[in-house]
Formats: sequence, structure tokens, C-alpha cells
Amino acid sequence: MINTVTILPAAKNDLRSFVEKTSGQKLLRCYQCGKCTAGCPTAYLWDLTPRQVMRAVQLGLKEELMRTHSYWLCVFCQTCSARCPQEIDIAAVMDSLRHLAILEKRAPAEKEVALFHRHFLRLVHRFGKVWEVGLGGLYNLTSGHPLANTSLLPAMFARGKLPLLPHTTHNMEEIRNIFKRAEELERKSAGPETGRKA
Amino acid sequence: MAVSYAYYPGCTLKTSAREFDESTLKVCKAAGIELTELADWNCCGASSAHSVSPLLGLSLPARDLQTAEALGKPVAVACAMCFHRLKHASHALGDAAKLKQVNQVLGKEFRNTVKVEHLLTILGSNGSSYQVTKKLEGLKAASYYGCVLVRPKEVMELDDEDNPQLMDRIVASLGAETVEWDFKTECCGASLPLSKPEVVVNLSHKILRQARQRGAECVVVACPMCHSNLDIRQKAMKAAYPGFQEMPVYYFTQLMGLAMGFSAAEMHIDKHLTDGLSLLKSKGFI
Amino acid sequence: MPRVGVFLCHCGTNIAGVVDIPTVAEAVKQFPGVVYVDDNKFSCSEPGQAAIRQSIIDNGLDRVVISACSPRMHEITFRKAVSAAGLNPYLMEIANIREHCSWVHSDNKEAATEKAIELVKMAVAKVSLHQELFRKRISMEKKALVIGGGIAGIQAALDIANAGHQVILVEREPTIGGRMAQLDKTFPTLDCSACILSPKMVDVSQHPNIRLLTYSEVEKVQGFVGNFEVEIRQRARYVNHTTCTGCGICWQKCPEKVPGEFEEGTGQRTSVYIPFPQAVPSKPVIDTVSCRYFKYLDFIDKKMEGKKPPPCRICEKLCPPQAIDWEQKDEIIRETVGAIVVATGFKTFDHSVYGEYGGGRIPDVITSLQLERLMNASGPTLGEVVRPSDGTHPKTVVFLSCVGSRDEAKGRPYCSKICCMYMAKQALMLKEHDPGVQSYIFYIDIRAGGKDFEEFTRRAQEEFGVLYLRGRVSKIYQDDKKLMVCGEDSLIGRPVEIAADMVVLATGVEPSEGAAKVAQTLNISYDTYGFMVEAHPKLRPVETNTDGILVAGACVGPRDIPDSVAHGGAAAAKVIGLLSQDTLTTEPLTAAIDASRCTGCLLCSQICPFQAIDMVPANGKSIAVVNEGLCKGCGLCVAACRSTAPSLKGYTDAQILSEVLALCP
Amino acid sequence: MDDKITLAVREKAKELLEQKVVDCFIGYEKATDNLTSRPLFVYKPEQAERLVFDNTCVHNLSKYLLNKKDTKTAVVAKPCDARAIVVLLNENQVQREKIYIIGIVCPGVVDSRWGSAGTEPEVRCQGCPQHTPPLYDFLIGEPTDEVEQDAYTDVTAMEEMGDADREAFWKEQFQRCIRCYACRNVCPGCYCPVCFVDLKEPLWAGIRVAPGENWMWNNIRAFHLLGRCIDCNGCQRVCPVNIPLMLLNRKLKKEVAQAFAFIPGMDPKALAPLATFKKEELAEPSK
Amino acid sequence: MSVEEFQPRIIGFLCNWCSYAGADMAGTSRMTYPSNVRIIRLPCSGRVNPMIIFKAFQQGADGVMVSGCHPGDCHYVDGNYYARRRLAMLEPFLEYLGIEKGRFQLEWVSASEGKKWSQVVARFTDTVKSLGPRGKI
Repeated sequence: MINTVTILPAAKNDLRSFVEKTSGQKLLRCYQCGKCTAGCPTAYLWDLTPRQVMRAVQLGLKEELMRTHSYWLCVFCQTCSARCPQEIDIAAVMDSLRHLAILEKRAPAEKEVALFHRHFLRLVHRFGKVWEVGLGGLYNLTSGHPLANTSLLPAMFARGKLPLLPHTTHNMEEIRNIFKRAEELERKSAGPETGRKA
Repeated sequence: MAVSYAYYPGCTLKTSAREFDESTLKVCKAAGIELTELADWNCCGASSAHSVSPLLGLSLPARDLQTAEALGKPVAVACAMCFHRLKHASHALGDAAKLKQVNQVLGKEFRNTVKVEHLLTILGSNGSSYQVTKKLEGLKAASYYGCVLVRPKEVMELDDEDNPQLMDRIVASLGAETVEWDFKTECCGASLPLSKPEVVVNLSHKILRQARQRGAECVVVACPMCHSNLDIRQKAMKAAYPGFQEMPVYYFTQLMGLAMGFSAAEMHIDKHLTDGLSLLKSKGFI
Repeated sequence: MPRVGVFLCHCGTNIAGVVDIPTVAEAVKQFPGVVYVDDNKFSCSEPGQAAIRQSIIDNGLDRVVISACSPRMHEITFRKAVSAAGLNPYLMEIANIREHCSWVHSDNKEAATEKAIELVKMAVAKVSLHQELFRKRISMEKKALVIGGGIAGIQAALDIANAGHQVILVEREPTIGGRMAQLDKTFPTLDCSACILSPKMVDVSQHPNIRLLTYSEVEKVQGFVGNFEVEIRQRARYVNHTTCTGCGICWQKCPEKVPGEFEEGTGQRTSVYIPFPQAVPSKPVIDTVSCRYFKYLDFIDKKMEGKKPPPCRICEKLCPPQAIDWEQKDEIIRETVGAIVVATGFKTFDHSVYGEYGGGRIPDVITSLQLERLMNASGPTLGEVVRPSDGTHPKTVVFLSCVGSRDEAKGRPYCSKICCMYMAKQALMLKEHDPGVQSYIFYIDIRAGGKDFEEFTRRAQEEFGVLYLRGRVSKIYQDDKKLMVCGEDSLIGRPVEIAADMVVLATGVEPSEGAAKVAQTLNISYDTYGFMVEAHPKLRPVETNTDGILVAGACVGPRDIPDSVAHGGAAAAKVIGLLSQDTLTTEPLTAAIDASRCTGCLLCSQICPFQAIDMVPANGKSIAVVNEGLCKGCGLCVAACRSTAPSLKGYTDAQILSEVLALCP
Repeated sequence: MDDKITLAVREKAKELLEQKVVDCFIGYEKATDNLTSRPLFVYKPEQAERLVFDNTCVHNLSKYLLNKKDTKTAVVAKPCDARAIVVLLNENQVQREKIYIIGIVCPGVVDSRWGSAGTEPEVRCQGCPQHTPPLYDFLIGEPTDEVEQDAYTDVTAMEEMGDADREAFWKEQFQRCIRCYACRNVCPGCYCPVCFVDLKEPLWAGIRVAPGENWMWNNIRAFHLLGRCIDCNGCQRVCPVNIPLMLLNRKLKKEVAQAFAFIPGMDPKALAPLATFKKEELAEPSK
Repeated sequence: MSVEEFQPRIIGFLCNWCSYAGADMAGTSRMTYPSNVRIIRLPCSGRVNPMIIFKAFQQGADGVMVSGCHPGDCHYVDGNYYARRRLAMLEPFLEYLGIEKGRFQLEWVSASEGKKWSQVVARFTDTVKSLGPRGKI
């Protein structure tokens, strides 16, 4: 955020209404005490701290916020939610932001994290369960870090911790239907207002 | 009195955390708790599903819960992350509108009447009757719960968010000594190991460092993700933090098994990347 | 048939310019019971009132309707006028034909005149049903009760006593002084708390008009303003305070030590003790929980197993005047007082619910009140600030604000008001004690709205180098001998960590233990936190909804010392005003309940906002009776009752219906 | 008349009277038409054989408790009757320790008048949401687990009429009223020592049988039952000119249920809806 | 104004402390409003017994209004909260008896709301006028 920020009137704050609707949280309750940042295990990496993310939602700074690494770095440990004096589920707000970014097909600032989640779900979609070798393999192939974590592999294999073949859920049709219907329903309920302007 | 549960192992317990799965099954059997693996279960969605799609994050665990509901049995979960997702789904679906949506996604009727319990609760409750035959006297352990097991308190309904006691009580019942420390529920880095390994190393190191400072010789966990972060990253910690001393990390079920008379092999103590056998040997437990 | 006289006021042209008075007069003559009609230019003027008086006498009128301005304007004036003619003042009714008629219908004189006629008609119908009503006089017991001997209660007691009235000051603890006695220095002047408080405490103990009851609690209060019947329990002290000289041998020799309440656990006291050296009264009490002899008696009583504790009784053996009295019992003291001041004060928030701050398990995480004791020259460390864990001097001290304040999740959403200032004071004092100390204060907002307050917090930063960090701390953990404090500096927007030697939690203000019970005993309202509710937050800040019961100090909400003193004085002024009257007159417009119609269904007593309805046994059932001293005449009971047992004087069903029927015959 | 409930009632009555748990047992016996039932007061164990219970036991016996305040009395109570007792307890009219409630899990009663037992269920039983008494000392029958909601179809039908039609409807109904006060006499909620309608000063409703006076009487009585009427249908059953009085009571029942989530006669400790309030409710006046 | 125009008979029950004072305020500020309303002064809106309102309608009142202090501002602490409950029940009941919606109204007018009082009266008078005369029952 290197530009002067234009403050939107509250009624035009679509970002806040989306986040409030999907997370069920009242963003205006946040009074910026910073306890979320203080307890966040990964906040030292965030470009906007959790508190600043909350502020950005309050102000409706959608473009500025969507560009950040911040919400991709949330590991959902929920320390912020547990300790928030205003009882806001901040982790749910971070979820909403990721969800919004995905709905609007934005390029994630933390592409590795996004990639991990995408591969993870791809595997669940394919097998119903997660297959770690597959996950690691897919990740390394696509992330541009082909050797990531490979130093651990020999020891893991030696201890029988990484079966080479996936285990699967049998009724895969059911699993795929779940993915399909969930996406359809969510697109429908998100409505046109979240569609990113071309 | 045999207590019967539908057992949801979760993906990791079938792969990288097999020792947790197997020790759980053995310990429960010996303690008179009947675990029947949930038929044709699927992944709970872990940290990924809800990050991408809230509805998917509810629907995946709902399918598993529905299977258990049809069976008429409460669900027993060992993995903390799976427990969190199942419990969260069951709580969130208290909202009738959400339940209706999820049922649309599932294509069958889930009434959300099934109870979800973590093995810490099941084994730590009065209903279980495990017999300690070999006291782990002289072992100093730090119970590490991780974040998702206890938070949010009103949803997980497990224990205190900052100073939980369930695992400490179990470990103490085995004859071991639990240390009081401040990192019981601090985050280890969770699902970042693939994408941000350096973060995991940093956070996990802090946890192990305090455990050591407070006099612990090992850390006890109830979560495969915590285990993997704390266990397999110790070499990297050594590289990053000179002076770091390795420390074994056990699943609480493994220690229970040992105390109940199972062998180290039966408890797969050798499966860890950080040596867990030497400490136990030095104490004369194996 | 009543003889009604109607007086039509012109109010200059205010009324007569719109309403056609002669037409009204003509119409009014036809109303049943009207025997006399007259009009005046200004009825409220002395000639106008004289005319009314004279007409009443001349025409033998027994009811009067005055058709004029709003009764809210001149009801009392005209009641007096009627009364001066020998008529009961309540046999008069006003028809408001100015504010409700001529002034608002000037656009339609015909309609206004018609309306005026009907308004008078309603008043005539109603006044015909009026009864003579009499004000009652109730005697005033010229004595006040003050509950709570902190600075607010002390101030109230002294002010009332100095005005020449008797005061009973009840304090639960063995000494008066309250929270202020625990403090070292006071902000922003930094004068010594004890130095300014002790003289007042001594004044209380020596004042001829004050009866001081420490170690006592109010158990029961009945009655109403002027005549509250109060029961006070004087707890057994096991020391005869008449013979005790306060020499101190007992508490110097007592072998049993327990954590001292006054020291907030930072120091110890003995079982027979005075809470602190300047305590008033300076005579001890024996705490039966820790006393060895009481433990011995308990052991024998309950036939317990194991090793028998020694029957110590050292204090008894050593007491020069033989003042130890093991047989002493609680005593019930009954008093009648005219007014009551509640000044039960506050306690600080119990921080053990903050697991992230150690939940009370980390020894070097202390509360601000504990630090106050450590800094106090007469405290347990004689003013040396040391770490409870190892007795070393802390060099890095971190303060956390809003612990139990501004925290919805902990059920305390309000600001405790005093913490910002006392943190600045303590941080500044620490530097004065030891120039090597660096203090940090984590705050959300610095609330320094008071005389010289902002200047004070600036001084702490500029002259004493206290570093303020804007943000709330999320975690404190131990790292070897240090305490790691994790927060955010929200001004730079980065997470920060400080390795501290000691952490001070600025615990918030909440009502003292049992405040809600005191409120229940007195039947006054309290809010969800247990703070007393004032009758009006702005205009009646020291009054309650019960006449004669006043509130002062921090029992109403977080308050600092000057505010508490001011409120204590304000409450005292109200009490003095009441006690300066020999009798109180009550409004006669109260409710009365016809016992023969009461079903005893409890509804009226459940809804009466003033708890003015008692259920009393009669003929094998219980029936409702109105306490006229408490009734304020709202009429809720009348409207609620199905069997029409209650009626409200001046506004009976028959009277209201007569107005309706006058309009809709 | 030897069905299970009857036998159980007799046995319990005998036991209670023999063991002197109660001095009086109020139940039902067959009326002289041998078809319908009527109230029976039993004082001696041997009289217990006269007791019956069947679907013609329409009366709400709780009313009699008001005259038995000093006698330890047992009473047979269907769910609506038991709810009436709860209301009387709420209103401090009877003492819990003086009464012994024989709760009946109610199969519903039929619309019967002397001389004909009837076959149609009474209006109140159609869609009745409560088959188990909310309060009893001894229960006959298996408690049911019910979630049925009162659908208020009768009230809704009225609400859907036009204002003028409704006014005409009630005019037609009230003009038949002969002011016999049978409704008042049968109602357990009507226990005022002096009823408003009997007052001369002020005169709420004149004594003459005229539309306005009848309108006042019936409507105020209904309003006095607000939050108290427990749907026992007594008033409507005894009305000699068949005024559908329950339509008035049930309208208020519906309003109270919707606005305050309050159902009368369920909780002996409850505060009546007009004896309490919530600050945040009914935010807009005259909505 | 035509002489023939229907002039409704409206009774207003006002609490002494807020609404009656608010009506006085309208007077002192010389705000004009329709003259149809006749005010009966009561200590509190909680004094309004629904029986009186039944009586007013029976006697042929065309409209009845009750006005009290705003919730939370009652001179008698809670009186208007009880009034609100009672009258919230009365309103639909009157409608059920065929007395058109709009003939009965509960309002909150404070002592400073002279303007509001004049608006409330104007609006209410209009409504009742449009509903036409009722007559005695």
C-alpha cells in the first residue's frame, strides 16, 4: 500500500459484506488491539499483520488486501480467535479471504501454500484420501522446488512411513459428487457481486 | 464394560503415522474399548478443504459422520486435525440452514446426531480401564497438545485452551512425571512443512527448547501433524540452532502401550526419525 | 351531588385569542354538577387566585375545575389557592386548554372552542369523583448508615457527622481505609496515599457523631426513607476491644503465619492481626481459619483422625489486659436510620482466567496492586521491588493494560478508567526506586482524561523513559529466568517480543465481593457486573431509585480517588438535606389495595418497580398490601390486576372512565 | 368400564385414601345417562369403585381445587387440566403440597353432551400438542415425546377474514350471549372474589343483555385469560348458546406464544408474560 | 374545511412525565395539529388498563392512542416496558374483533419531542379519518 488510500463509505464496502456473510463474524467489533498479531505463530512473515488485515476489511481495501501474502500464511491454529477480546473468529475471516481469492481466481501471493491446498484436494478428489508420496511429488513437480523436503525421504521410506501406492475410498462417485455439488452451490450463493471485474 | 466406537483413523494414520494407528488399536483393545474402523471413510479435508471452500470443508467430514450415524455408534478419533474437522462440522451443522445445504451436497440425509470423541477423552475417562503393569517411573515428559485439538474450546469441548490437563493426567497415570510448561498449545507450524519448512523448523524448535528448559526428556503428542513437525525436523533444527539437543517425541498411545506391557517393537518406537529407543533403554523400560 | 365551580382563564390572549370563552362558559353551565362558572384574565395572578378563593367561599363550592394552562405548570399554585379557601387541595382538576388547545389549534378557532368545552367537560366529570386526600407525615430518624469504610464512605461519614448528624459506619474488614490504604503513592501528584488517608481514618475513629463498626456486615434492611430498620452483624473478633490496648504483643508473638489479604499475598500476617500498622481501629481480630487454637478445637469437635494440633493460646497467655475472649459470639446490632449511603467499593479482576498470561502460575507475573505493596515502604519488602521467584531486582518490567477490562471475551467489556494512570505512576516510580529499570507499557489507548493526567503520562515517557507500545499482549512464557512477552507494536505493525524480568498486569476494576448481595438486601438495582445503578446517570448520580438510599464511590463504576471523594461528599450532601427535615411528607397519590378483592395472585408485587407491595397473610391466604412510604403512584398494579383490587388515588378507574364517558357519552 | 386407565385410577384412589395421603379424591363417574361422565368426589376408599376414566371425561377438575384449599386433595388431570393446576400454582391459588395430581396420558376426549356420548373428538383435541401432563405426582400411561405444534388453523381462518366480516361475526356471536356466566363458573382461571362485570362503580359492563355490554364482558374476560388460558375448552363447552369462546382465548394464546415464546401452564416456577418483560423485545411500538 | 367532513373522536392516554410534557412542548412551540385528540393524563403508560380501552371503543371512540416515555426512560423505571407488553397483545386482539388496524396506536414521545407529538397526532388523525366513523357497540 504505497498509495494514498481512498476510504469507501460503509455501504459500498463489498469486501466487508462478503467476509461478514461467509465468516459469520462482525468485523466492526474489531478495535485494533493487536492481540491477534501478538499471538500469531506466523505473523512475523505477514506483510499486513492479522490486525492490519482486519483493518483493511473494515475499510474495504479489497485490492490491496487481496494482493498480500498475509491470509495465505494463516495456518488456522486459531490462537487469534481463541484470544480475541472481542470474540471475533479471526481465523474464519482468513478462511473467507482465501475463499474470496479462489472464487475470483486471483493469483495467490503465496503460490506454494495455494498449490499445496490445491494438490491436497486434487488427491482427495481422486482417491478420497490423501496420499503423501503423491502430494509431495505433485508439489515438487509444480512448485519449482523439485528437491523440497527430499532429504527426508530415505529415512521416511526406510521406516515404512510412505507407502508408494495410494489408498482409496471405494465409493468415489459419491466423493466426486460432493466436490461438484459443493462448488456449484457455493458459486450460486456467492452471487455475481464477488465476480472479479474484468 | 466394553465401550464400542466407530473408529476414524484418518489418512496420516494409515501412512506416515502408522505407529499411532497401531498403538491406538492395541491399547484400546487391551483397555476394553472396541474400535471398529469406519467403513469406506474419506479424508476429513484437513486444513485444505475449508481454506478453499467452506462448504466442502463441512461436507467431507459430514459424509464420514453420516456413515457413523447410520451405524448408530459414536466416532472415536485419534488424529487431532481429523478430530478438529469432524467436531467443527458437527458443531457448524447445528445450524439448520447449513445442514440442509450439506445434505444437498451429500445427496443423503445426515441428521447430525452422532457424537465425536477424541481418544484422549475416551482413554482418560472413567469408562476405560487400562492396566499399568510397567510404571514409567523417572521419565520426565512434556505433554504437547497442539492448537487444533483444544481450540476453539466451545466447539472442541475437550479441555482448557492454554493449560489443558487430559494428556498430563494420562501420562502421570503411567508413572511418568509431567513437566509444567507454557507451550502446550502453541502452534508447531501445522500444514506448512511442504510449502514453508523453515517456519516449521522455527516454531517447532521453540517448543522443544522450552520443553528441554523445563526439564522434559521427551515430548508426548496426540497429533500426527505435530509429531511429524517435531520429530522429523530435528536435524534441520540442529543445523539452524547450534546447541539444540535432540529429543524423542512419542504418541501418548505408545507410552501407554509400553506401560501396559507391550514391547517397543509392538509400539513401533523405532519408526521415529529422532531416536526414541535410547531414552527408554536408559530408563530401563525396554 | 357535588357543587362544581369552573374557572376559565383567558391567559391574556393566549387562550382567549383562540378559544371563545363566552361560548365555553355557556356550554359548561349545562354540565352536571356545575353550579358556578367564572372567567379571569389571568387565573394564576394574585387577583385571579383571590377571585377563585372568594368564589369558593361565596358559592359553597366543593369541587373546582380550573381551565387554563398545563397542570405541569400551575397545578401546585392552584392547589394552594383552593386550599387557602378551606377546600382540600386534591378536590381540584385542571383542564389544559392552553398548551393542548389554544396554542396548537390557532388555525381553527371553532374546533379549538369545541375542544376546550370537551376538555372542561372531562375535568368536571373527573373532579366530581375526587375524594379528599391527605399528605402523610413520616418522622425522620436523624441518623445515617454508611456501608463501606473506603475513602468514599469515610468522606460521606465525616461530612454527615460534621453537619451534626449521627452516623453508623459499617466496614466488613477489620479496619477502614479500603483500597486507598493499600496504595503507595497516588497519581498524578505522587503524594503518599497513607499520609493523606490516615488523618481521615483517625478523624472517623474519634468523631463523637460516628459509631464505627468494623468486621461487620449489614444483614437486613426494611422500611423506607426516614425509617430504615437495619440489622448489622458484628462478627466475633475473639478480642475484647474495650479492654484491648492495641499494644501489639499478640500479633508479634503469634506463631501462625498466612498470606496477608492486605498485602495481596506478597507478604504474611499472623492469625491474630491488624491488617496494617495504621489500621483503624488499631486493635486486632483473630482469624478462626488459620488460628492454631481454633484448628485444635475443630479437630476435637469433628473427632478428626491423625496428629492433634497444639492448643496454642500464646496470645492469651501474653496479653497484658487479658483481652482475648474465646467465647465471643457474633452480635446483631439493630438500628433505625433515616438514610443510607452505599460505598462498597471495588476489587481487582482475578487474572487466573488469562491462561495465555500464565493463569496465575508464573510467579513473576504480578498484579498492579501487588506491585503497589512491593513499592510501599511499609509493605512486606519495605519498599524494595523484588521478583517473587528469586528475590532479585527486576531491571526490565513490562506492564500489560486492560487485563479484565475492554475484554468482551472475559465478560468485562468496560474500561476500568484508572489503570492507564496507575501504570504510568508505577512505571515512573520504578525508575525512581531504581534508575536501572526500564519499563514498557503495552496499551490499547492511553486514557488520561483528568486534571494533569495527560501531562503525567507524557512525563513518564519523556522524563522517565517509559516505553509505550500500542498493542495487546497475547502470550507470556518463561525462558530460563526471563519472561518472554509477545505482543504487537501496532504503530509499526510488527509482532514484538520483550524479554522481561517481571510482568505487571493492570487488572481491571470490578465491584467488590458481595456487592450484589448488598444491593439485594437494600432492594436497589445493580447492573450485570454488580455495579450499583444510579437513579439517573447524569442528573442523579448519587441517588438510587429508592428514596433515602444513596451510592458513592467505585461501587457505581470504576472511579479514581478524587471522584470517589467527590461522590462521597455529594451523597453526604443529599443525606444532610434529608436529615435536616424533622418530618417528611408523602404524596397522597399512591395506590391502595382493597383486601376483599385481592386474590393473592402475586402479579402486582411481581411488577411493582419499587417493591412497594408486600404479601401479608390474611384469612388463610396471602394478600397484597401497599407500603405507602415506597409507593410512587405509577399505577402499574392497578392496570395489571384482573380483580380490580388496587386503585390509584387521583387516577382511579372510575375517574378515568368518567373522562372517557364525558367524551363518548 | 374396566379399561386400564379406569382400573389404575381406582387402584390409586383407593391407595391414597386408605393410606390417608389425601382426604378427598376428585375424579369422574358415569353420569345418570350411563353414557357421559360427571365429576365425582370420593372421600372413602370403598367409594373408589365408582370412578371411571374414558373419552367422555371432558371436565377440567382443577377448578374444584379452589374450594379445597385446606384439604389435601387428589385430582385426576388430563394434560390441559394439569396445565390449569400449574397456572393456579403460578398464581399462588393452590399449594403444591396440598394437592396430589393423578396425571393421565390423554388419548383425547369426545364432544359429548348429556344424553349422547358423541364420537367426534373435541375441538381442543384436534392437533393437540400435549398428551402428557407437564406436572403430576403419579402418571397413568406411558409419557409421550411430542413436538407437534399448535397450528392455530381456527385462529388463522378468522384472521384471514376482512375486518368488517370479523366485526359482524363477533356481533352475531355476542348478541346471543345471555350473560349466564357459565363460562366464568367453569373456568379455573376465573377466581376473582368480585368479578369486574359485577361492579357497579365503575360500571365496566352494564347488567342488561345488550350488544355493547356483552361485547365488553366477553372480550375483557378473554383478555383477563391472556397468558393463562390452557385450552381446556370448558367455557365453550358449557356455553348454552354456543359462542365459540375458544377462538378469543386461542388468538391471545397465539400472540403470547409468538411474541414471548410463552405457553401457559408448563412451568410452576414461570413468571406470567405480563409479570415480566425484556428490554430488547418489541422494539417497534404498534407494529 | 367542509362542515360535513368526518371529525373522528380520538382519545389519547398520555403519561405525565414524557408524552404529556411533550404535548405541552408542542404547545409552547405553537405547532399546530388536528384538534381531534382529547388527552387523558395518567402518571405512566403502565397505568393504562386495557379494560379502559375496550370501554372507549365500546362507547364509540374512533381511535385510541397511548403514549409514554421511550423504553428505558420511564419515570417509574420499568412501567412502559410492562405497558408495551400489555398493549402489544391488545392491538392484534382489537383487530381480531374487527376494529381495524390503525384505530389503536402505542407511541413513545419524550418531553422534548413536541414536534414528534404533533406529527404523531396528525398521522394518527389522518389514519382514523380514512377509516371512517365507528359508532357505539
